[in-house]
Amino acid sequence: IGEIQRFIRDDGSVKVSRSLKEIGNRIRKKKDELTKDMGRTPTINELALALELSPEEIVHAQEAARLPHSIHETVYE
Amino acid sequence: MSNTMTVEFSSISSNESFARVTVAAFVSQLDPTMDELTEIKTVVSEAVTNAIIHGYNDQHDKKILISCTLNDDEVELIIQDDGVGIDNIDEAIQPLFTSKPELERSGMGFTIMENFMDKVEIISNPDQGTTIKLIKQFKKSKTLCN
Amino acid sequence: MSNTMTVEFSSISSNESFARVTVAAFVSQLDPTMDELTEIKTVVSEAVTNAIIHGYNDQHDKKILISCTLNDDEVELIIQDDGVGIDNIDEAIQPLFTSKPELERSGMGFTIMENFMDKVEIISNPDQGTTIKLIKQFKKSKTLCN
Ligand SMILES: Nc1ncnc2c1ncn2[C@@H]1O[C@H](COP(=O)(O)OP(=O)(O)O)[C@@H](O)[C@H]1O
Ligand SMILES: Nc1ncnc2c1ncn2[C@@H]1O[C@H](COP(=O)(O)OP(=O)(O)O)[C@@H](O)[C@H]1O
Ligand SMILES: [Mg+2]
Ligand SMILES: [Mg+2]
Repeated sequence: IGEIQRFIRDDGSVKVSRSLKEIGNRIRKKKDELTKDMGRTPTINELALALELSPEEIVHAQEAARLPHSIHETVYE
Repeated sequence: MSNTMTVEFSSISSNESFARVTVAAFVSQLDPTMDELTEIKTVVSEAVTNAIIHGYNDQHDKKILISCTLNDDEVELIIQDDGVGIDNIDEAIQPLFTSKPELERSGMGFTIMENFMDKVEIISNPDQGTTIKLIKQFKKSKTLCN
Repeated sequence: MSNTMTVEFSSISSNESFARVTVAAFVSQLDPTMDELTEIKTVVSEAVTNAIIHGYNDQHDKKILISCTLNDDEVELIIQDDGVGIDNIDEAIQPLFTSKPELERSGMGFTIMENFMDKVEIISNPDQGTTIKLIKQFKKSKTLCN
């Protein structure tokens, strides 16, 4: 189990599907927050600025968060 | 000066997601709102799914072409397949019309495109494939927060 | 069966990050690690920047072509421009060599490509453009989770 936890915490060796999904969740929260604050949905640059990510990273992570879980993750969770 | 990209990819359903990211990343250069971006991605999904399941009847070795041009606050999107084509376009665009009810299709693909885009043009003939041209204008001022 | 995409875009520097994410989104279908994905994205940046500033001397109306093929756990990447080409490839790939020291280029582009990829092939001639072919193998999924 220690082995597995180390594998999960070491960011670089984590599978893309998992890591992007975590970023995807942060994006969703921040987007809701900004929408409330501004009274409209943020533009992609406004969101990127608030999250210190590039607009392209946001697009990629948002998509990954939307996809069904891979078998890989189901086993771990 | 306008900025253009063209992407061609295999008619595999996992590429639908790739197509969404590619178009959304390109269009992001115009700084759309997240809602506008979602609309664009939904339209890409609908058109790419149509190309795969209707145009190519789920054959995986075919190609789908998307081309995207940015002009000021407008995006032009062209989605093209070389599949079976559409016999009766007027019928195809009717809300709820689907030629594949057995697949539990909603028949709302073209209706969604017309709702989310400012202009939709369908060029299609039996055995000559299908080309969908779409234009969307982004709202200029996101004034509230300046 | 292999999955392929080809993307062509204007030689504008803002398209560099578009190219990065397009390749990353396509390659993500193999579910590599974050490290492997970062390496691929870095290589795309280096090659696209080279095409823009060296190949096309910052002319914005030219085209860059990227093609990407997924086979099992391997990705093949081809990045192509129709620019000025490279006269002396042996010299160009030397670490720290740059023909544009005035731009504060590091001269490390090709070295980075060789470090991050399993195979790098450069096909280039003066006035015939430059084609970079790159292959990377991803580590087979960690056995623990099969
Ligand atoms: N790319 C295409 N090639 C061939 N036929 C198509 C294509 N796109 C749409 N069609 C036809 O138009 C009909 C309506 O499309 P749509 O509104 O997306 O509904 P659905 O996909 O749910 O059937 C389809 O059922 C199909 O007959
Ligand atoms: N696409 C290209 N077209 C023409 N020349 C190129 C291209 N890519 C690289 N070169 C040449 O190879 C040299 C080394 O490239 P690189 O290692 O990326 O270093 P840098 O870009 O920092 O100069 C460049 O300075 C340039 O002379
Ligand atoms: Mg449909
Ligand atoms: Mg370089």
